[in-house]
Amino acid sequence: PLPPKTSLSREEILRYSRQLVLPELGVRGQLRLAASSVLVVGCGGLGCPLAQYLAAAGVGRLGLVDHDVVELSNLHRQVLHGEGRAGQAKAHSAAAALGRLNSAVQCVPYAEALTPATALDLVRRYDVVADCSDNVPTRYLVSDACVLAGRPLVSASALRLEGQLTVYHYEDGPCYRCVFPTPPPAETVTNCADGGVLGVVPGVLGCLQALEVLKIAAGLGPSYSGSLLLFDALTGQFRRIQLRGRRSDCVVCGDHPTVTHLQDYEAFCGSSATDKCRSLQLL
Amino acid sequence: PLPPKTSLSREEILRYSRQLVLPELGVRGQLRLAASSVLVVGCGGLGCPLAQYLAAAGVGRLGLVDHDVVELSNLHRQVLHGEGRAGQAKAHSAAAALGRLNSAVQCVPYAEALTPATALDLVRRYDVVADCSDNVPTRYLVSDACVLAGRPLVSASALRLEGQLTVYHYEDGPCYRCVFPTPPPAETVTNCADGGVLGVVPGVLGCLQALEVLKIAAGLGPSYSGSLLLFDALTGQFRRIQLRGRRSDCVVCGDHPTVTHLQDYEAFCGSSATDKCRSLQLL
Amino acid sequence: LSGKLCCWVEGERGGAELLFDGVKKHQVTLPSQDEPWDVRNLLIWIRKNLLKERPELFIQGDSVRPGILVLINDADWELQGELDYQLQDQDSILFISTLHGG
Amino acid sequence: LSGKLCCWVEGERGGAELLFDGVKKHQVTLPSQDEPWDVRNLLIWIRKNLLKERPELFIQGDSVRPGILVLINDADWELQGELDYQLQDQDSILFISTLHGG
Ligand SMILES: [Zn+2]
Ligand SMILES: [Zn+2]
Repeated sequence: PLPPKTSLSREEILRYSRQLVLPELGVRGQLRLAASSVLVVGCGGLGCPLAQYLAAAGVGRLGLVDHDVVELSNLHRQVLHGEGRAGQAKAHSAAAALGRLNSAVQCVPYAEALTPATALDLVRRYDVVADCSDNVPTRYLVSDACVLAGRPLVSASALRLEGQLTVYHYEDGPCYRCVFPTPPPAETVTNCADGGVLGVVPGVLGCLQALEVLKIAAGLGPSYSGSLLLFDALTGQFRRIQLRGRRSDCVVCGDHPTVTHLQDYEAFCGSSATDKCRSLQLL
Repeated sequence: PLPPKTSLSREEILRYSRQLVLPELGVRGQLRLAASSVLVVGCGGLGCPLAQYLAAAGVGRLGLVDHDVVELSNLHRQVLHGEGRAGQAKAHSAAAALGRLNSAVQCVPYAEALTPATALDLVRRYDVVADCSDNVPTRYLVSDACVLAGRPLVSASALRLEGQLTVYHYEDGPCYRCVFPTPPPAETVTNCADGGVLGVVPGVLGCLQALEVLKIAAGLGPSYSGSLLLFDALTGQFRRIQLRGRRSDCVVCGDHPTVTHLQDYEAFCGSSATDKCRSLQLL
Repeated sequence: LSGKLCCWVEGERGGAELLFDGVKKHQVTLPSQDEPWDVRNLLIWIRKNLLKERPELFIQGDSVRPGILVLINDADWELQGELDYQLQDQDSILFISTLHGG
Repeated sequence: LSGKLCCWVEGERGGAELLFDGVKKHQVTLPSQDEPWDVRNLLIWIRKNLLKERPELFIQGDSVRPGILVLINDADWELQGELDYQLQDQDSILFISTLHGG
């Protein structure tokens, strides 16, 4: 976490004037944003628009985690990376693009996979975590690390023409394990490489995810703790559904947790966090 | 309009592979996108994310209209422009950024205001129009030009913590004048400079607007013709309301139109299309 | 004589809500009167009872000012007779001010 | 003996819908039976009547497979007794498969 910030410079007042004038945010909210740090797990289809709007809004520090390199087939949805970045680490490419947009934001690239050995330490260094990852083991890893470190987690996902968004472990809300105590059978999980995704669908979800992060960081509170937003891009329909609350018998956030250290999530899920060749199934 | 495209190169197949695999789009939809042209009216908070995702998706040609130059106070929401572009025309800055993302897209910057003298000619050169403007006279001008030229219009707006989206003049749907036959009193209109706007709100709306444009261009049809999407960023709520249909007595798209040429929209609305000093009011 | 009516009068946040004393959704009980309650009467009632200040930002003549959309149960009032629509118990009337910012 | 029940069984597009023969929303009439219809019985009925192929992508044991959320009238079934929830006429049961892509 960053030290508190007590005043805005003349340049900051000018730069953020259009949001400072909002009574819901104001100078107080802007100071909170500037003193806040966000860990972005995944600099792909969700992470690109999310990081873009967090940097634009003046969040103090952004940690950018991605072990992957930019490929041509990413560019239909991963809009921070340009053609000239092909072959570079996504974390570095994203940091460079964000620096052009707002040089005052500290961008810290981590060009490596998030692992059980590193995740807890990393999550502890940030105030809010955005799960923009693309696989099941990482989603359990990020959630467990957020519970153990006591950090709120804003989670989004997108596939084909659909997207989902929710907030985990915010105040008394559920964590990922409360809602999904058991991982799905590996053969039922479809990734974007196999199932495809229309690029603007993670665009919509990444922006909504950024909005939830900004509201948490500015002290306004999120809208989707304990509920799930479903988006169907073909019909343009949004639907909000009510999730369960925190489970007192949850193995990680419950009253008597048995998961007190990070585990081997690839073994737990029966699939790899980095392998691109997962099997294609209907759902 | 561009000539039809009949096949994809190996590089295009690789680049767009994640959306080609979608049965709703497929090679046929991608060929349609590549042969389509979109006029983006306004390269600000809505136009930036919209143009970004249209270019990423492989739309053939993007016309970028904006008479304004990049200012520091734009950057909290106008994410295509970087700090280094301050003072440059937004149309040129946007074209340069889009070229880095997808060099195959033809970006045509028009660093000038859309006027009654130029609008019809310009609109006729494109297949779909996106209204990303920020003032009432331009909204009437764009809509009338789309009706006279027979082009569908995807319209979005954002202010403070709210956004609206709809599609005008698509097949038998209403035009802007069907819904708003009389302009609002000038003193009731708030602009982003006065009312403020959280940057990610036009981000969400611009992405949804891009999605509607892509569905029209790919032949899937829009979701919001004749209906209006309302978004409240503070509560995260989306709401869809049913608009009227086309009015047979509409002065421009009705059965006996009296508006057959573009007019003086600043006089009609009693306000300026380019002046930043409009009066602040509650609504 | 027509009985009492309960309706919901709603202004969306940031817009008409501000005119309605900062409350987004008002539950409104309309008194009995000789003629049925229609939207024309409701606007007069709103002007008298809800609009705390600057009614000209909301009302123009006997209708709403241009730029405000009126939704009766989430559908455009133009589909339902506009000012002449006769209110039913539990109807929801939503006023939306159009945004123009980009 | 409990009477016939009408329910809506829905799989969201791209997910469970595909298992339900490509139809997003099924209106389902459940026959009279001795015991009340609960979600446990409904899953057996769905397996027999709606799942055209690969039921293992949907069912595991006597419940849905991990990764599928069950919503009864748009709220998590965990709030309502899960398998033991007794269906009411016109209930809507929605199956959502979680997405993991980014
Ligand atoms: Zn938990
Ligand atoms: Zn019309």
